[in-house]
Amino acid sequence: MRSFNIRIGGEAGQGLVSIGNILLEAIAREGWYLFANQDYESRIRGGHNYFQIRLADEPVRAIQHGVDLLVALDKATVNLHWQELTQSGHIIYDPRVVDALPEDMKDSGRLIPISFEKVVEELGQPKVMANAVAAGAIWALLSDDITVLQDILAEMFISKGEAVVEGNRQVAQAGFDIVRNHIGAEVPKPPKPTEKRPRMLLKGNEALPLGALAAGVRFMSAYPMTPSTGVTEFIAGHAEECGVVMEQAEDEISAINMIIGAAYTGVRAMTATSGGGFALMTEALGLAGAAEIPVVIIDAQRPGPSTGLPTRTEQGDLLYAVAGSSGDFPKAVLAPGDPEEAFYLVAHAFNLAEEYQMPVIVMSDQHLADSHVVVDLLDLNRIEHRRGLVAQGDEAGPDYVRYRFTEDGISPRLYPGFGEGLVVSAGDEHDEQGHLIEDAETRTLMMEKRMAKLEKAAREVLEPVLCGVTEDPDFVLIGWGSTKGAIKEAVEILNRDSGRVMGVHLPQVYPLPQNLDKILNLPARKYIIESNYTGQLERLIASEFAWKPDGSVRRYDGRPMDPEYILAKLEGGIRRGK
Amino acid sequence: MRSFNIRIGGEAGQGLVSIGNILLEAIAREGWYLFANQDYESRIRGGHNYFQIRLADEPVRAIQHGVDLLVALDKATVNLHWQELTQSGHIIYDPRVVDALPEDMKDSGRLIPISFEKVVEELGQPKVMANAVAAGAIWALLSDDITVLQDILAEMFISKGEAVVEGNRQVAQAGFDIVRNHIGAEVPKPPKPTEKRPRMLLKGNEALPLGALAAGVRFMSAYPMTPSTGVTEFIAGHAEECGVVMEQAEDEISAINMIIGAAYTGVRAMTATSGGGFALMTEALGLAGAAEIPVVIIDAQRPGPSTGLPTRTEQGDLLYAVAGSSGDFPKAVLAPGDPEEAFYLVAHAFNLAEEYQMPVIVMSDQHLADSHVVVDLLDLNRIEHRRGLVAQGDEAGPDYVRYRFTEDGISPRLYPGFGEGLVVSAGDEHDEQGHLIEDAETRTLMMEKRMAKLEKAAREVLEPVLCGVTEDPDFVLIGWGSTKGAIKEAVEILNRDSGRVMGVHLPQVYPLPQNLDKILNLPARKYIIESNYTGQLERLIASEFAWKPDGSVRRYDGRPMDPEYILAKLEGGIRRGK
Amino acid sequence: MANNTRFEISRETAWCPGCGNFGILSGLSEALTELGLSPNQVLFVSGIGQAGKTPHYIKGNVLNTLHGRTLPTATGAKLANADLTVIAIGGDGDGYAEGGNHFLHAVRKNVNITYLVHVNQVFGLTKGQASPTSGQGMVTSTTPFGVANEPFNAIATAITLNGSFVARSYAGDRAHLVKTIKAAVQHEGFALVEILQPCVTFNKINTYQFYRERVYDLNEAGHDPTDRASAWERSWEWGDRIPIGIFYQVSRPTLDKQHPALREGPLVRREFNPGVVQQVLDRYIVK
Amino acid sequence: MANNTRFEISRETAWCPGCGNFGILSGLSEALTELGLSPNQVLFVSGIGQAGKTPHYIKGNVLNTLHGRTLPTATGAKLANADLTVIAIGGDGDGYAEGGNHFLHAVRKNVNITYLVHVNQVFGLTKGQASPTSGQGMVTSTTPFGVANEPFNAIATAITLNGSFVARSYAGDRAHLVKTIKAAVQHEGFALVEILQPCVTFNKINTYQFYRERVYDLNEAGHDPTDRASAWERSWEWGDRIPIGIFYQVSRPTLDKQHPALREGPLVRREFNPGVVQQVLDRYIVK
Ligand SMILES: Cc1ncc(C[n+]2csc(CCOP(=O)(O)OP(=O)(O)O)c2C)c(N)n1
Ligand SMILES: Cc1ncc(C[n+]2csc(CCOP(=O)(O)OP(=O)(O)O)c2C)c(N)n1
Ligand code: SF4
Ligand code: SF4
Ligand SMILES: [Mg+2]
Ligand SMILES: [Mg+2]
Repeated sequence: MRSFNIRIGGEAGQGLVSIGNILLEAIAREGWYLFANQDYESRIRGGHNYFQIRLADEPVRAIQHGVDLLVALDKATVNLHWQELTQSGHIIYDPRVVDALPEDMKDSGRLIPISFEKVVEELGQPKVMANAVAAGAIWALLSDDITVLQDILAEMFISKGEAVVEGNRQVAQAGFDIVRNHIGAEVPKPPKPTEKRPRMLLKGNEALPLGALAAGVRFMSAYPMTPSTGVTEFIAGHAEECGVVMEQAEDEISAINMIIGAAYTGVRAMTATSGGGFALMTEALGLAGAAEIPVVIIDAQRPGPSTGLPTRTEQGDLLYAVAGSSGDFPKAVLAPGDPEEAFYLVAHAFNLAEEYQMPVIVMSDQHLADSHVVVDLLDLNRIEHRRGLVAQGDEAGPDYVRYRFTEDGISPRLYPGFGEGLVVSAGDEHDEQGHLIEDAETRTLMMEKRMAKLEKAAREVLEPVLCGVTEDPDFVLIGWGSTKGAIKEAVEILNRDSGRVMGVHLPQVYPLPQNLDKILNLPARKYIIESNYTGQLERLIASEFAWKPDGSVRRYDGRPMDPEYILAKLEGGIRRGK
Repeated sequence: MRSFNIRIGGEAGQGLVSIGNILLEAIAREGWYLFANQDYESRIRGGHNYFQIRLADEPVRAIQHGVDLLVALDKATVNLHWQELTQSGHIIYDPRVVDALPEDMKDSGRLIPISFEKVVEELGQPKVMANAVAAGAIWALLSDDITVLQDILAEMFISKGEAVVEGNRQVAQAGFDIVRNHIGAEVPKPPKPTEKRPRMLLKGNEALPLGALAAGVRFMSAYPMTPSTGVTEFIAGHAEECGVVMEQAEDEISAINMIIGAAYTGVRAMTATSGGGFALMTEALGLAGAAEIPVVIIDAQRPGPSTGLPTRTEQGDLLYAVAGSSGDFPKAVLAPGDPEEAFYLVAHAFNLAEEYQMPVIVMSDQHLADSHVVVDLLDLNRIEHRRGLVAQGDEAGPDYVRYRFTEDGISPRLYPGFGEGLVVSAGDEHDEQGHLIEDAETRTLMMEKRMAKLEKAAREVLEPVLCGVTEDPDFVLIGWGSTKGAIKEAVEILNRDSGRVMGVHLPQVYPLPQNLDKILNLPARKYIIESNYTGQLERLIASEFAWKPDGSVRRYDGRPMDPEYILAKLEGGIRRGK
Repeated sequence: MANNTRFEISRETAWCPGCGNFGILSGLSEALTELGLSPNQVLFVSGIGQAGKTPHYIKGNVLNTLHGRTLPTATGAKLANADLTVIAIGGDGDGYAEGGNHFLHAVRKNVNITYLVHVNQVFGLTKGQASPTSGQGMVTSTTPFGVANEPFNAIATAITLNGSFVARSYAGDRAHLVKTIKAAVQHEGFALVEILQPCVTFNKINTYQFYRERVYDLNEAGHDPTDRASAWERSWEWGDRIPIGIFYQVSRPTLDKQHPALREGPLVRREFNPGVVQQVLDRYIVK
Repeated sequence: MANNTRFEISRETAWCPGCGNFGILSGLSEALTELGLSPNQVLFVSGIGQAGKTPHYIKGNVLNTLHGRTLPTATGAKLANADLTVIAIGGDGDGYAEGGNHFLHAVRKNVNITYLVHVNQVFGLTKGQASPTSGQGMVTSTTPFGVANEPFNAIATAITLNGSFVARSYAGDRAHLVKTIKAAVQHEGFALVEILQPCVTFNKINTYQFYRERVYDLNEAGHDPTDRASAWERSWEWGDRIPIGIFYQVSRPTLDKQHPALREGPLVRREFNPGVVQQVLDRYIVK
């Protein structure tokens, strides 16, 4: 894979995201693959943020360290990032705001000054168009042809009238030309893939709610919390079109209880939150478990403990999600590794929830939520709607009992009002009818009924996703969630060096796949890679399989896992240890 | 050990607890040891409850199955319990309410009819005195001398005047005499211990708050929730005397945040709750972890999931307490096994909390909370007040920073207003000063600072408490919390059969003692005994030590663990398997 | 009353003999029967507490949830299936202590449900601790020095939040109770009915006799429930005379009217439309 | 103002240029300085949000807690150490959405603290979603069809709960702000000061200009803050004219007065008394 890494840095409010989005679209249309991530602070204006796009000639799912093009909208960008420039890396900077420049680059011809606002001013256009100048300038390093970019600007601004479109095109062209004049046409452009399949461009916080819409979600309630808010806003924005109710709750407790109320009546219902909000939901998680009400909860993790780093990433809620709420009850925890998987897993979560009548938690995190990728078309036809056991005919009649004892613990649901039967559900311990009990016998049976569902669910867990050398590997790297792409690329790099390394991604972390022990017992050195301090996946696997890995890579600085970080930490393990 | 088991059954509101308490006191004064537990429903009147007292000639810490004396205040008592009578067991029953009686006992002389209310009526006393009749009647099977009982009645009612005292004594005597006439004096009385040391009689929900008072707790806030309410009410009841503020909160979220506010200022502060309330506290648990504020939380477990069985017992919150809240942070989880240990461990919890500036959770449960025992005198002198590192002199001056980096991660606290320095605390990630940060470096350092405290705490964990055969055992039974007494007695019974069994009780379950592996690796068959479905201690140990036991006993019907239950479940394991 | 059997059930209750909840239970059955509803159209949602057990003793669909979470659960159910008549039931602790925030916001949202609050001025199920409605000075196990806080006046608060139906009734006045519950269920919007409920075990102050001597029908006394300021003023009357009846009623848009997705009927009846979702997905296809 | 330096700090803020929070920050510094307080006697407690960051930009002790939990934390701190001047600071989302229940009960409890609520009608930090005070019809990312709920009138609610000091001020009126904060801090009891705070980024409706044209001092206009009913009436004024000032003030016992343990001074200064505890323990000795 050959890739090219663009990092655009500036203050919040300077339009990083706008510039980034224009470029993402253009890059994707040109046929490249890409992975784009966002690094931002918990504030609305100022500070230092960046938007980073890595484009490649093959599908790419992770960030890289070296920067091929640094675009500086503020001073801090140059200071903070220039040392990460590759040998041939360029800096586009605004001389009006950037004063100090790296000495050793001064005469390299790789410093490209361009004052975006001045360009706009000179062309008599309004300041806001500076973003288009920047996009044009950047594009000059990617392609000889600015048409795609111009098309996108036209589409974006057509609703504002022809003049705005024309202005944007003009300033973009100017930016393009200035850079071209500076670097000349001979600067090598990143190679494009030969084949151009139909593809989609989207980020986690689009894929997750799209999965829910594809699953026919009908009701959502949530309280905003970074980095889950995008899911909530997406559903709200598509509520009318897709026939969904998104009700903003007064707090997370209300949100989860609202969806429990909705799900009880028979609709698919979900919420989305992050650590602190998830904490407030755990009491009701137990209610969903006890009363056997199917709900889907997206927990978009960010670094804790407590409020932590609200806009950064971590995988620190795993054990919390697994142990969440008092007592034992069936639940499932899924861990999509990229937007594509997120789409299918959210849809799967609704099936699991309804088939087993239990809560299902989907673990997202800031890195998954905010990162864009180019993927194959998401296929609606691959999504089944398995609504689980619902009482039919006589079953739904006056003798209906909600918690009928069955062999696999699954009792037919009835949607209240859909039959003559009455649907009595309770979070206290109850009998088959749903009424409160005190005796040990019914308690035991009801507990065993619920846990039988978990045992069944444990036999139908999503299989681990393997990559790299899957036959007789010497090394195995195991991860879950958003580290998937970084682990995969690390495996590829190692295998390029003629290593025999297998990567294992767990899309479902609870219950764990029962056949995971096959992998755990391979005669190979095994490492767990995850973004938290205490090694939560490691502890979870150990608790189930009484097993320890040979080593681990744990990141807890709030930044996303990346292949180079993994390789550096493994240095001496895999590379030397072999 | 020779013991005698009295079970008094009736409806809620019939005065079971009053009769029980009179007897407890009398039994203890007579020199016996005792263990008394309560079985009650989640309602105020009616239903079926019982109060059970096992008295013995040696210290006793568990319930037994066989009933030596069944006292029936309602019909249900006879029907539900008579089959548990021992060969020589008696039934005292009220013929006005109990109609059906066990056929095979009819002519045994072991059925003792006595209508408590009629006795009272005939003596021209008010109905409420029926309790004293019952107490007198029961006493007739325990002792030839009613003096102790009479003394207690006098002490209890002296505040109501001489007439009430006299009435109670009179009706108690009548109850005593009726039974005596029925059974004759030759019925063998349970043996008393020869030696009579100074002792205390108390239950978990007294020992826990007494431990807090002994630790100098100054502030408590809580929201009532069975089975923790007793702790709250106890502190409220002693607030004036002991100089404590107990503020009833509007909800559990408020309760824990209030104590965080109080603890921040420098007082020892605590709360008490149960599963659902604990759930609501987990967000703030993380705050206490992040902001390094010492608080003590008593989680009195009851069977979940969700509201479950509010008045019953279970050990289902262990993993929840350990994993509680998002992200990784230091905390400790203690698990007292009986009221005596509860007293010392709660005091210890405050020391741990302040020395490590972290939240400490004490796991109680309904069985521990509501069970009475006779123990050696609780010794206030054994309780140290280790307040942890507090800034002194210049340190507390204007340059004071709250989160100073130190080798062991412990930064000196300052109580706001106690020095010129300012105390800046935050639940967001912060720098040494306590102000909010975004950078990876400070994040990493601050995370490592906090976790260093946990690593230090892990080296100072409370040792496992061993019993039975501690050298080269063939079998090891491991437990935590309120199962301690039951496991100990099971071990004793097995060793009586010339078994070589060791019992292990873990007073601290998080962090686990690092040398636990010595026990785990003993060449013996190891079993984990706990009151939950999924084997939470087992999973916790496995997650730390990658270890599995040879078998386990798990109880999840809401009833307390007892020696006979353990033995029955182990049957074929220890007994036959040997 | 043969009429009443449609909602009556013969299950044994877990309440104390003489508890005010019995009056509420039978008044509720009667009101619903008189409204011509059938049990499978009605959903009772409750939290945890003595009042929260009510749904188990009446015929109907039941969702017995968590302490304090009665209102959001009921709101979710109603938004998902507006065909159901949703009746939320809870204690004063459930509704005003643990659930206080939901109370505030449910009133604001004006979701079309009925909310019955059994006001017994104590936490009954946990054995008599002070609740937000406890009178000042009341001594309980958690307030040994007497309740100090200002009692929570839910009627005044609901009026302040522009609650669209705000009423009070009394467990001991069957006719009034039935009448009030009927009006509440028929009201379009959030209908709060506080019911004064003697707790014979833990509340020795607010007894049947206490209320018998004090309650009067404020509507019969000429109060105009469309006058908000006067309703607010009236809500402070708590002494020798205690008003029951409808304090305030106003017509304002209900929550479901705000959601375009509900225009075509209950969500729970809505079929999945793959075409629409495909359309959304297609927007992410790279040109 | 040299005077002001006692509480001023030169730390860079994370707020947008022009944000109403700047005015509040400097008004607060000035008020505290004028009151003659020194920073180590003052404790600022805040939750999470843009408003919640305020304590980091002023000199004093700081307890920056969770979103919505400002009030219980401040209550606990004040009960433990009444020597501290406790100022709770939060956004309208923090205080009225996530923290709504604590708001209700803190007012009832009448704990002796000052509570500053920065009312910007949005969730600022999470990028502009509706808050409980958003005007009806306001379109945000989570309310694409416009806010439907009745806006939460905290002033009216606090008056209804018999809040002992209920005031409103405006970030753009420095003199009024300083005066109001000073009165609030001096008040014995729970003092609510709502501060109208333009959010220049997300709220295009309630701007500086909007307020400049509308606010007037209701005390200057002759309002009597001891008249509760008139205060409640006045709190509904929100249109061409928006009142600022003290709506309601009443003297009632503060929370700390209810706890006998506080009679001898702050808890945090109280020494451990083993004799008393031994006395309690001794009651459990078997005779
Ligand atoms: C989260 C949580 N906190 C506390 C409890 C314990 N609890 C059960 S009922 C109750 C109070 C009941 O009072 P109220 O709501 O007034 O109902 P009542 O019994 O008086 O009818 C409490 C505190 C609980 N079940 N869940
Ligand atoms: C439990 C929890 N839920 C949600 C959030 C996310 N969050 C942070 S600030 C905020 C709202 C801020 O609004 P407001 O309190 O009005 O403060 P403002 O930023 O407007 O000053 C939210 C929802 C959180 N931090 N914690
Ligand atoms: S305790 Fe009170 S509220 Fe509960 S059932 Fe008994 S009388 Fe009714
Ligand atoms: S987003 Fe609004 S409230 Fe937040 S700092 Fe900017 S202007 Fe102020
Ligand atoms: Mg009540
Ligand atoms: Mg706000």
